[in-house]
Amino acid sequence: MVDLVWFQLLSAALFVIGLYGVMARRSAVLIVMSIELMLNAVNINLIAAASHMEGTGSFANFDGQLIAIFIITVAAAEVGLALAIILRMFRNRSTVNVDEIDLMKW
Amino acid sequence: MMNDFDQVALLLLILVPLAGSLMMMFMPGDQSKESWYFAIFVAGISLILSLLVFFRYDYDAGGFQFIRTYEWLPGPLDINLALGIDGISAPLVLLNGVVLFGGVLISQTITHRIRDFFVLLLALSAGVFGTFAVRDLFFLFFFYELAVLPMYLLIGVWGSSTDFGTFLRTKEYGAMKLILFLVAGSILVWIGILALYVEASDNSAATFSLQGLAQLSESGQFDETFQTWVFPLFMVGFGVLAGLWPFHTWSPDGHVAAPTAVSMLHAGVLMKLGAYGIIRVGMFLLPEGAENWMPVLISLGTVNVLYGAVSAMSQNDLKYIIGYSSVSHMGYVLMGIATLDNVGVGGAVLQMVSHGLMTALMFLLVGSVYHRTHTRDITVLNGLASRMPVNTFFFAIAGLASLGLPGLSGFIAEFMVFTGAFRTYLPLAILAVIGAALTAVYILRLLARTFMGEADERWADLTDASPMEMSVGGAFVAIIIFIGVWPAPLMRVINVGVQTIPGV
Amino acid sequence: MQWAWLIPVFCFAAAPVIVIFGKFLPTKGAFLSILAIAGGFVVFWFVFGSWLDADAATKGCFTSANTGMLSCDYERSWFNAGVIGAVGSVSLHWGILIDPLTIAMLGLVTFVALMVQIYSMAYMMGDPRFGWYFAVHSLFAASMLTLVLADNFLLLYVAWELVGICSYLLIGFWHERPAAREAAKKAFIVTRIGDVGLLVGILLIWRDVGSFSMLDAFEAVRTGAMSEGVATASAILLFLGAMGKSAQVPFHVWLPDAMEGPTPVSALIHAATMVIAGVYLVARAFPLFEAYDAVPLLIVAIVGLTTALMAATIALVSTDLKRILAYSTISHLGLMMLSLGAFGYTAAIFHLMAHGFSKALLFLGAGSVLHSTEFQETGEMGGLRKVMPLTAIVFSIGALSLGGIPVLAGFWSKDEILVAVNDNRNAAFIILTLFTALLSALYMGRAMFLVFFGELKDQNSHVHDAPLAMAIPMALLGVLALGFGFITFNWPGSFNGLGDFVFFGHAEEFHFEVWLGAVSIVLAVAAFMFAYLAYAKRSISMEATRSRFSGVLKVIENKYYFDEVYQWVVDKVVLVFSRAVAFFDRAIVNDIIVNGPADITRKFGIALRLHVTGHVYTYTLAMALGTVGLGIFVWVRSV
Amino acid sequence: MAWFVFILVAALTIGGGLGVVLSRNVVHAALALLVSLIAVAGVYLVLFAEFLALVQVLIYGGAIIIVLLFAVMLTRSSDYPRISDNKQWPLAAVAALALLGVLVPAFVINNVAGTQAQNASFTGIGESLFTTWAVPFEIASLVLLVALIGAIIIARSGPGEN
Repeated sequence: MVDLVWFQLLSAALFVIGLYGVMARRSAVLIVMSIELMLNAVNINLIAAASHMEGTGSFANFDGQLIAIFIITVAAAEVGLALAIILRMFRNRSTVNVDEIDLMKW
Repeated sequence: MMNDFDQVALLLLILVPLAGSLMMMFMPGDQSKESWYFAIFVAGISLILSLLVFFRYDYDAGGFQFIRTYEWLPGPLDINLALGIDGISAPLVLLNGVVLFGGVLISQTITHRIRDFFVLLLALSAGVFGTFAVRDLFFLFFFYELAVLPMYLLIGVWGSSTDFGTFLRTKEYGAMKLILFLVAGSILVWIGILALYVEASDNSAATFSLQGLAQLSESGQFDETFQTWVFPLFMVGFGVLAGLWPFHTWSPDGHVAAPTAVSMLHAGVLMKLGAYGIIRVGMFLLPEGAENWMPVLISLGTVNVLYGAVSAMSQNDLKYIIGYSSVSHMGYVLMGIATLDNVGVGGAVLQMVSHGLMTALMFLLVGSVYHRTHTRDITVLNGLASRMPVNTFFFAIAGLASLGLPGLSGFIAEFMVFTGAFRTYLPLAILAVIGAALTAVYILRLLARTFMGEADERWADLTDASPMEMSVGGAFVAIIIFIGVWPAPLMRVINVGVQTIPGV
Repeated sequence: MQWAWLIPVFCFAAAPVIVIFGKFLPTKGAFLSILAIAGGFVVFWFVFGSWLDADAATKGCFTSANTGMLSCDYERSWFNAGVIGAVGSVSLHWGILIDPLTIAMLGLVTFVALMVQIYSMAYMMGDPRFGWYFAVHSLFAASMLTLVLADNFLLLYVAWELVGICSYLLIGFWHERPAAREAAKKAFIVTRIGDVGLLVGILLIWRDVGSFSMLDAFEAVRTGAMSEGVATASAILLFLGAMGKSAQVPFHVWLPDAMEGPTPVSALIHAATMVIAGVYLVARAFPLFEAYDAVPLLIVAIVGLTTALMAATIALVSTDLKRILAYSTISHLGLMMLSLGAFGYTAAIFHLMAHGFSKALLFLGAGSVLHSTEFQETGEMGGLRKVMPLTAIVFSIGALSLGGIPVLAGFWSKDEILVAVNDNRNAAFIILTLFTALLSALYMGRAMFLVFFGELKDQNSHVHDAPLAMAIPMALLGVLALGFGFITFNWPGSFNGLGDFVFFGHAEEFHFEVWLGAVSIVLAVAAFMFAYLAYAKRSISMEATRSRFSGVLKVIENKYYFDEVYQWVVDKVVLVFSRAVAFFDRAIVNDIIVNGPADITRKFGIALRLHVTGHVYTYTLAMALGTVGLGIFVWVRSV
Repeated sequence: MAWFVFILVAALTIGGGLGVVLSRNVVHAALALLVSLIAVAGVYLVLFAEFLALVQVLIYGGAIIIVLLFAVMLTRSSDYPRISDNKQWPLAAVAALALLGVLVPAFVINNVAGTQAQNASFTGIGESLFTTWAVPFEIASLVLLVALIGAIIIARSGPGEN
């Protein structure tokens, strides 16, 4: 069977890729996508850990999966809101590139 | 009836100005003169209170009197509003009463936002009364801050900026510098107070009350090394307010920017707060620390005297000259304190009172001159005597008192400081006597340049001092001459106060 | 005797009354001040009388061990610094000391002050600040009398300063004139520098003896309790104060400029009363000076001699009448100091009084001349005796007496000084003193002949003689200048000479050194003849003598460049130093030490602001780096 | 056999991720994301979390990718042919690798060897969802509701502006 550590490495890799995407991409939509990747990486790690625990007691490995479900719901809500904001941004500044949005500059 | 007055006297003394300033906040209108009349009323009461307190102080018994303790924070901190006056604070309370009343009376010339001006002025004087009348370290610091902070607004809003050609002194700069200096000073003091509290809490007798700490220090709770590093905190912390040499630059700049009444209170009373702090906290609680640091303080005091006198010699602005002369006179106070000698410290306290009166009078007159001529530059002002004889006479008396002419209060105080200093640090005392001679140079230069000589036509239409200024000035002159001729009533109280300082 | 303190109190009371109610009183209160000083004069006679019939038994009197004179001391406590009995506490007293020295001084001051005040009634008539003049006049008289009566050094110092302030006010009386303002300021500051020495001396004595009273100090010196170092140091310091007030050499610059004040002021203050305060101080503190091997007295003698010589030479060449008299005063003060330096205690006091009367007389005469001719330059005057006979006579009496012509007061006192110098000092002193006597006769004669003899210039033909109010004081002083000399002889009856009245240690018999007297008479008469020929008759042309000593003359004419040196010192050293300190204070202490940190914090704040770029990705990058840092930190801590 | 599946799925996930992050075209990035998410569902299968795999495919595959594509369409991102990274990308790469450098040793050092994955029954999940996790479940629904209302208000084109 596949050891837990591999899953953790996979999630780490995926998380780092997502992080790079958030930091490097110019378009806001792509940043949202990268955030999705990061969330999924966390999920992998969570579920891997949950399912590798011996099924002791009542909540054996259900909790891991349930939390993952909640993460997914939050992610969904987050994407909805993020894209609404991006639409608003696009409508006001007619651009989606993060470089050009710097009203909060010093 | 009178002994329960004693009970509540000091509390009243603090609350009357405080309540007055609070009530005034709700008075209608800004331009109306009512707020000025109300302020006179409040200042009058506090003057009467301070007079009663001073004259009911029984100098035979000595020690703390009018003792009253209001529990504030029991338990480990043991902070309570412990009121009490001894021989040193009684004359200073009287001084504050007199200077406050004089300051409020001559603030007739304040035009905009009269109400807020008096709110702050009364709050400031409540702070000063509080600092002198309290026996608890925490509240001493509390009122010390209350006395200092309104200065910022008073100078910042009602002050005046002057352009000296080569450099500009705006009132904001003056106010900001003053507050930053004083707050920095009070930080040091705060550290000192906490150090005291922590050191005292070793044997679970931690308290903020002065007498408690004094007993602890007698019983050897504060060892030598502790005292030696804590005393400079108080010396420098309070010294900043007392115009100690390297930290004095805020005082002349503060004076130049401040309106008349604020200058009177600032030089008249506020600088004494610093010196009083050194005595009350530094010398009472840390006698060995005081012992080791005294050579430093007395040399700084001498530098103060000479430095102030010399730099006053070449100033061209009236308020700068008086500002630097206060630095020089505060130098005498610091020297007096540093002599740790019965007569020297007594001289220091008397100098505080006499210098307070002198400088308040001088600022009052400079204020009236500035109000009429709108300039304080002595190269432009000359020959005012023919137009303003009363002002000139008062200014001459104040000037002569400050250069130590016998028969006026300045001489008695300086003489005692010299006597004390001669016994302890001879060479520095001789330097200080030379400093006194230097004072004569810049005072006479000032008198000859601005008041004597024939008036040029620009000052042809000057009116003499208004009846208000004349009465206040006259009162100050009378007190200065009275102390100069017969200082016994004041000295009796001061002697008893100085007697209680350990190590003197 | 105990009521002697009334004398100064009369005048102290008169001064404020005149200032406040002056406008409403007739003659603006002048009569009140004259009344006060006259009252003082009367009380003086009572004090003199009661002292005469007092003896060691009367209350408060004792024959003092130092001076040997009967002196009475009454004192009351003023205030005490420090609770009595506590360590280091000092109790300060008011007190008066009456002894022959005080009585002599009281007599001189009250009499001359009275004369001058009557004189100035006429002289100052019509001056806008007439009342203020008399107020300060009585304040001056009061403080001078307190100075003379004081029994402790503190009271002496208080009066000393008050006298200084009154002279400042009186010199600068016409403060519209810039010269008067400068002179007043100069006078006060120079005397103030001397006072520093006095105060330090007093405090040194107090430090050693523990009290300010003079009697304790003298007692300590006599019993040897006061160490030699302290005694000599404090004596020299006291002499420093005396030099300031009595215009001895380095401190004499203020007296000639003080002539800017009204002439009666110069008569009273700068001839008869204030300037002798220094001599009085040295006389009063004589036990201190002559204790151990009397080193201070030698200094006093040397300084006195140099002052006398130098001032006499300058008087010879100056042209302004009042300046001549001023320099002659300095010269005679030098002589008094010299005589004190030569243990001539009685001679000094005798010369002090004789000089006081004659110099006041000369100044009043000069005043009446100035009053009517409106200018002071001797060049303008000449032959005034025809139009001002009384002033001429009186002036010449004064001039002759100070010149040393026999029979007149000046001769006897100068002769006494010569005797004293001859007894106690070496030959050099005697020769120089005789030379100074010659010079003083010369310049006195020159002044007299230049003003009153020679032909009368037409522009001052209209000149009228002094009015009555000015004439009487001059006449009275003239009589005294004439007759005062004779009190040195021991008259039959109880009074046997001044030597028996005022002395130090033991009563001195009057003795006349024949050869010394003869030499001084010859010198004086020769000097007057020369002056007569040179200035009245113009037979000896002065230009020839001038050209021969041109080098020396130039130096003397510029008053040995003292003024220029002091001015240079003040301008270059003091003002530059104070400007430097003020600049240092503003530039360095203020702009660098105070504003420096403020600027640094401001710049630091600006730098910090740059990291806010507004771009989202910079913030995410920051977050990433933060996490990495945290990770490493946790990792490092955990390993 | 499990190893082989895991390797395949992991490769797909990483590839998809890189595709999202590096591709020049927005639409390609969206598709790459789809691939990656589906691969993650595969990973769940390897971990015997069938229910989650199902949920993953359903929500991510079905809903989120569609919304993203809508966003791409509405903001006309596709008009811009080449979207490049912002000027900070080298720094971003370094930071990402640094984080990797921190995470990997952390996992490798204290890994818990020798554990076996085992399945979890659907009934168990359902039962615990509505017993121990009932409150968070309700809150989750509330969160979703609020988010959607918010999204509608923000994205609604106000009167007269488009």
